[in-house]
Amino acid sequence: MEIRPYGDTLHDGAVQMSFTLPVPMSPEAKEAAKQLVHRMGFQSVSVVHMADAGEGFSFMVVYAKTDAMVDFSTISVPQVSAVQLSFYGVNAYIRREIGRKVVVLGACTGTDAHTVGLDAIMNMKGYAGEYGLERYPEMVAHNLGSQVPNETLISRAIELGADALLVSQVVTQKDVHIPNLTELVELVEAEGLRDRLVLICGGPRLSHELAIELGYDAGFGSGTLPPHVASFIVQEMVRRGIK
Amino acid sequence: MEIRPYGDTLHDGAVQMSFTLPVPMSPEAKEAAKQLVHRMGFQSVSVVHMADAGEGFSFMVVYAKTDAMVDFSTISVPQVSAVQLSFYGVNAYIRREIGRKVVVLGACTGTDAHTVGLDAIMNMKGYAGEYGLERYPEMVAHNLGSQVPNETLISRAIELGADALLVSQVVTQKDVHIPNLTELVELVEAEGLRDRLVLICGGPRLSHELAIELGYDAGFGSGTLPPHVASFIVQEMVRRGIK
Amino acid sequence: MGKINLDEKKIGHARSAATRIALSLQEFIAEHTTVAVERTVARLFGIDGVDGEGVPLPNLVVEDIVRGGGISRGAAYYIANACVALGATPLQVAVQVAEGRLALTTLPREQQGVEAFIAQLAEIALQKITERRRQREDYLAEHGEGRQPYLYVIVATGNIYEDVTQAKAAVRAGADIIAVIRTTGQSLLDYVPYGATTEGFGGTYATQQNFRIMRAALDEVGQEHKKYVRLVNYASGLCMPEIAAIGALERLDMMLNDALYGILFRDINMQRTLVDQHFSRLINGYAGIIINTGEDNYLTTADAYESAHTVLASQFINEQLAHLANIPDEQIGLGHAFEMDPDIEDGLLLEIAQAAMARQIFPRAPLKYMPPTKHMTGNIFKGQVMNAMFNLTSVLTKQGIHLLGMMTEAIHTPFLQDRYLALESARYVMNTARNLGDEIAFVAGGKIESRANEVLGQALLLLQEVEKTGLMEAIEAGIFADVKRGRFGGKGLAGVVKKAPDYMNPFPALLASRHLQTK
Amino acid sequence: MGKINLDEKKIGHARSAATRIALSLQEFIAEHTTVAVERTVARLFGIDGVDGEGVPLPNLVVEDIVRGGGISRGAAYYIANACVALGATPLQVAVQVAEGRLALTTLPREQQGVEAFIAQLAEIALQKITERRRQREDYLAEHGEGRQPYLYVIVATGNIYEDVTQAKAAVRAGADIIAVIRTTGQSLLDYVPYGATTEGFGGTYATQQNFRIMRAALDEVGQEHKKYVRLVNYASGLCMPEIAAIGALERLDMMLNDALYGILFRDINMQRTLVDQHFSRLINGYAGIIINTGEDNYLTTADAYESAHTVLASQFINEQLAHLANIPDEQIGLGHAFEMDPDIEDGLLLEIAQAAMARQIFPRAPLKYMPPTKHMTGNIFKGQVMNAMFNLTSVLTKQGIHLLGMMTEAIHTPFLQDRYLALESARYVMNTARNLGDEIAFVAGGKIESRANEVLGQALLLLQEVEKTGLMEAIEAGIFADVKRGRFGGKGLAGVVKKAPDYMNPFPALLASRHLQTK
Ligand code: B12
Ligand code: B12
Ligand SMILES: Cc1ncc(COP(=O)(O)O)c(C=O)c1O
Ligand SMILES: Cc1ncc(COP(=O)(O)O)c(C=O)c1O
Repeated sequence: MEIRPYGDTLHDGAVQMSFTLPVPMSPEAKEAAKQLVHRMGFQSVSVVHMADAGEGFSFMVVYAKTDAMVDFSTISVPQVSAVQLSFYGVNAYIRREIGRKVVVLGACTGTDAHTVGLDAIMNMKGYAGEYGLERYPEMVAHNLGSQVPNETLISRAIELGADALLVSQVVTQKDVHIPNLTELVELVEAEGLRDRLVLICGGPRLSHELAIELGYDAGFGSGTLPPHVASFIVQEMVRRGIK
Repeated sequence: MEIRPYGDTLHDGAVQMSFTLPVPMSPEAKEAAKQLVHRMGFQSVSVVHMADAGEGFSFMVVYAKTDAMVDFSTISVPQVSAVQLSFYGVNAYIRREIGRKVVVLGACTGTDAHTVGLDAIMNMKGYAGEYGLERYPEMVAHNLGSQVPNETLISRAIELGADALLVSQVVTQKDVHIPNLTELVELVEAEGLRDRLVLICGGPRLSHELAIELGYDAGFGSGTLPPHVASFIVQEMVRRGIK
Repeated sequence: MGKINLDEKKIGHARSAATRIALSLQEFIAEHTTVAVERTVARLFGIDGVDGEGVPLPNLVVEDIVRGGGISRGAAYYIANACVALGATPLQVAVQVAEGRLALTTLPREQQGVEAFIAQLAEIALQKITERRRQREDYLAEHGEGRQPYLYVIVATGNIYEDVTQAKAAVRAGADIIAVIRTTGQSLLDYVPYGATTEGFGGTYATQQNFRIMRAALDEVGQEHKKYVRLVNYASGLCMPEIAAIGALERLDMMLNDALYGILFRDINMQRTLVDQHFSRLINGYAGIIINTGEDNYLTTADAYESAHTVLASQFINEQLAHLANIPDEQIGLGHAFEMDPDIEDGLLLEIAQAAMARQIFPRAPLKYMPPTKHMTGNIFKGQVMNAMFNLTSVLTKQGIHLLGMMTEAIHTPFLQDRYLALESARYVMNTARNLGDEIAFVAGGKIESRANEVLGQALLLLQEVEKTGLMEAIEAGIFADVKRGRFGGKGLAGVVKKAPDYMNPFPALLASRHLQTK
Repeated sequence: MGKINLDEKKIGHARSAATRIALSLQEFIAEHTTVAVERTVARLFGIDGVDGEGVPLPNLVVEDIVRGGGISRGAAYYIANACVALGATPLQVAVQVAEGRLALTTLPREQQGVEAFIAQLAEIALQKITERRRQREDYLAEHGEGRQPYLYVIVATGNIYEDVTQAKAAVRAGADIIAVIRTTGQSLLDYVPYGATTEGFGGTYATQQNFRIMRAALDEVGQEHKKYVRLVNYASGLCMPEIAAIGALERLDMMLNDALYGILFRDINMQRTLVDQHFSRLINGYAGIIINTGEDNYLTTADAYESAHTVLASQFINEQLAHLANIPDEQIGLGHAFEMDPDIEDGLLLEIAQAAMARQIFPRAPLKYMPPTKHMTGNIFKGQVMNAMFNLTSVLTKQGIHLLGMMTEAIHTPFLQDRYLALESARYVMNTARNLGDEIAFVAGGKIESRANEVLGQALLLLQEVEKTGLMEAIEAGIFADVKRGRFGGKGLAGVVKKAPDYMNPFPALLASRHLQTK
């Protein structure tokens, strides 16, 4: 099934756009905006608003129609492969399949100080009505908080016998999270811990796809709830025979 | 000079977009949005928001970076070629160069009932601090109002000995204005009046470029003021020797 | 609320001036009928359908009577007369007329039983309308009236099926009311198009079939969401009463109904449309349909600051004209709008003053509040904020019918996403400020109160002037919307007919005398 | 305004509890210094620059003194001592230390004239600061103070030159205040980076050179637009007083200055940063720099409804701590924020209550009001509306320093167009609602008033509790922002030093005793 954006008629391809051009507001700037959007492959390009954004910049609002289509039937999204269990389900699963407490370590690494997301997953009080991992009777959850260097996280993981590492990265400006996340995987591998650890990262601009690409077992984005993460950890442990 | 959209770094190509897809909200819909924007030639595509817009539609907000550039030095915009005169300037010009009153007829043609734009140009009281053409002592301006059939406009033009016709078209949905504007030119030509008339159209979605394409002498869009129009009329008359 | 300290005496004077204006107009109206009124009678008698060329049967029937010189006696008489004479139904009679086999005015007159037959046909018509009204009341009893301000959005794709998709999506996003905008130019047609239509410009044809399709769709999605979704269309125009009748038969819930709109913005002849309006309002009132008046439009051609009082004056007149058509306050959706120049310092205070004043002067009317339109530009991001201020003002001053502003107002009729975003924004603002109106008071003698009293005072002066000259004369002088219209200008004058002494139309008396109970 | 009927007695009690809390903390502060304080003294004595490895000279000097075991006597003494001994300037001394040619603690002590020399160096430093302050006052005299709420936007490209472009564009679009956000992590550096920088993440390094570059750019664009554009940077962090000093020398106008922010959100040791804070505030106060406190941040980790009173309690404490650092009310930009869950019914009423209450309790403070951030999502169109409600609340309740919300808050640090659109929207809202605050009153005993009194009551109880336990203990118990921090945990504890009886620092006494006149 080929699909295309929809404004008020099926397949009309209607798209709203806005951007700034590094030239002063002028009829030429407007025309440049139009041509630019044409070059992106749009039709019926209409620059509906132009404003002087100051300092030799002009701001444009554009409506246009794209010819681009995607075949929706071919879309497949790599998804975290775990049966979705509840709080009770996860704990029962651990008792049944693992038979000991699962040790989980979380941290906002590098210079990241955004703990709210990780806390939402880990803290007792939980998030959006779901208890956090600290509340799971069959888990031992340690939240190391913010700005934790990768080295510290690993040494603490060894010390506490962690089964899973939960890494949060919220600041993604200029892709600052990529080298930091990569470094952790490299360090884990260098320590020979990769096989024994479930490696998870999360944050609003992260996706499962990116996580896999960087060598993690799973990645969680906006809207994640604690049981999503817990379900994955325990099933991944069993799948990989981490006992 | 090659230019490209600007977010926070020169040539970063940052563009904001939003559109609706005719598929229900789902991870696949989000992925489809991403792929679609990739197909439009964007990089670093980030679907920052997805919402259920109801009835099997999903709404997307996207930020992405385009590689497209335009060479700003090659941009040229067809522009109304007239020296910009003031109210006083126009009247003096008429007295000096034409030596008789210039007769102007305006109408919102077809089914268009949006008179505000045309009134802004023609009415006594004017618009944004500029007198309308009815106030110009050297002009005789007739505003026929709304929903005027092209035939009526032409017969009144003959009757009143018009030098210029001002046609307003505000409703442009499904390009309804194009056949209507085209018809007027054809009728004017059929009547053999084309040489004796300055033909002008205007409206918020019209451009000078489009007007020329449709066979008009000039087109005026948003933000037009009465003296812009008056300046063009009188200079065009002199250029073409309409006396 | 009732928080602004308004000069109650002035309100009283203004209302009585408006009553006298309406009454004096009513004299003229009572003496006239129009081709549209007569076509409406034909429709109510069950005449529907089109001939081979697509001309509606009601038009053919009325044209036949006009041709035969009988129109001043009214279509009701000739149709019933033919039925009695031929032992046929009105529809059968109409088909014969359409096929050129019958000229109604040529049949023998003054037969026995015609009057009784007319009464019978009228009764059947009113029963159908009553039944629709009952259906609505049942739905409302089931789901409740819903909370005001009602969120009202338009669909305007030109294609009724695409409209249905968009309307359902809107309801799922929180819309309470769906209006199907008419195609540009329909109001100038002197007939009502027929059947399901898919080709309109900037709107979709108002046809009985289209009404039916949308009604069914909204009932369906409403059931799912456990609410009654109100449907709106437009009566104003050359077919005012006919569309009112169709709306009554297809259970519309609100109709834009304002002769002044047609006069000023569509250049429809004032005599014609004022007569049409009265009959259309009688039908709307009886059907339990809320009328929406068009004062908001004045502020698109006139300045909202300078002309605020013309809106109020017109509301007073429209209220009284509606009362004369037996419409209760609860069905009078008086229009006004948030159209102040966004660059005015304290513009929001002026808007609040106007909206709160209207709320207070017309306490039971479900005020129809229009968003900023004129000052909207292609800057959708600023437009979104202007609409937010409008949403806030509406919930603050407890408006009834809240038309959602679209950030793309200056660009195109709404895309699905425009409507979605508008609804989301309105839901947010109205929820976060839900009871703000009850929690603040306007400072006595302050800017808001002074402005409201200023506007009231100017409106009173204007009404007193109109009372002196008469409404038609005032329109000729251009007091509303900065537009002047002549009494004998505009479209549709030819369709105005002075009633003969033996003129007959069963409906006005029936519609006006029986007042349906809302449960 | 003063419109909410607040319990004045409770306000009085709360303020005196806060005074006692501040005073008891002050005892601890008075006994300690830190490496950052001593580096600040070095900077004020004119020591600036870096060695071959990029290590700042103030760090090398203080490390040298620490190494020599002399830090409890204070850097002032050792630097001046060396100057007198070597007949050199502080900078020359520092260069020698940097080159490893000199160990300050090894020079002969107790020389004649050291104290006088210290006094002289201090005098020179204060003169420089005074001169900057005078410059600001001249500008303000020329262009006026401007109208509150001041529109405050951030630039955060990471590159100071790109920041300049964006800042100038923002001023042209109506910004009154420009804040250059620091690169992520800078607050944990125990030194101040040097020179012009072009590589930061989510912000730009705070360096003296960067301050200078931006200051010049804003003066330039300000002249063009005939206004004084205020410049902001951050003092909080491990270099709190150093950056305050640099800010004073480069004519910054406001500084984020709050030890609690560093403790709670940066895990900086509380002893360290509370001591640093006091000295930094003395400098800010003297320089005429408005401090901005960070209570708004609490609502990013704690719930805005539940924890509203912690914001107020913290404001009371911050006010008193600022007074102890000789900062007049007019320079105390207490922070708070519009962070209520947008889905709460009547959330706007709660926000108005909180903002109006703060305005009333701290009538002369230029309150710093933060926009919604936590509940902002990728839905920029809804975000734009949430920001509009915030803008409205701000102008309604007469806030002082208004941080503009960006519709892209949840996505990226602002693009040029985000800032442009935010400014446009704020200008519109604040203009259209300019005097609304004076035109409405809150209903007595209503939701707004009750909420304000509820929050005040809770804040008083909390302050009384904190007074009992002490502030540091309260932080250990996690009363602010739902975050617990230990007295001996966090970064920078090693840099805390108990003052020796012969500790010497000329600045506190001078800064606190002389109060510059604003014209
Ligand atoms: C709160 C906040 C702060 C607080 C943080 C307090 C704290 N202790 O966390 C304070 C004020 C300290 C702060 C500071 C800064 N912030 Co900040 N901040 C935010 C804000 C407003 C909200 C973040 C938040 O709490 N979201 C709510 C949580 C619940 O959502 P979440 O993080 O997405 O988490 C969910 C999922 O992503 C997932 N998840 C997240 N982590 C993990 C980890 C694992 C293992 C798993 C499984 C799942 C998971 O599950 C969570 C629950 O569903 C955002 C803007 C916004 N609205 O998003 C900016 C934002 C994140 N901050 C930003 C920046 C730049 C900064 C600063 C550098 C400068 C500044 N602009 O102030 C500083 C320095 C911080 C640093 N070095 O890290 C930028 C980042 C830009 C980018 N894309 O890189 C943002 C987007 C704001 C902006 N537009 O500039 N910030
Ligand atoms: C006011 C208004 C009305 C009023 C018109 C009153 C009147 N007597 O003019 C009323 C209420 C009657 C009305 C009705 C309808 N309208 Co209307 N209306 C508007 C509105 C809000 C403002 C238009 C306006 O007055 N602008 C101010 C003037 C000064 O600007 P302007 O027209 O651009 O004129 C300037 C220039 O363009 C130029 N110019 C214009 N004409 C000419 C002519 C010449 C010769 C020259 C030289 C220059 C020139 O100079 C002017 C001064 O600078 C717009 C939305 C918007 N904000 O733009 C919708 C809008 C134009 N309407 C629209 C529609 C669809 C309708 C309706 C069909 C249904 C409906 N949605 O209500 C009906 C039917 C009207 C019809 N058949 O024409 C659509 C059109 C969509 C499209 N692109 O096709 C719009 C965009 C709204 C929308 N988003 O749906 N409308
Ligand atoms: C009262 C009233 N009637 C009718 C209309 C629309 O009529 P038309 O379909 O003629 O554009 C409006 C438009 O806003 C209106 O306000
Ligand atoms: C009081 C205060 N200080 C400092 C900062 C920022 O500090 P950093 O540069 O450490 O992120 C903030 C951030 O909002 C703050 O509120």
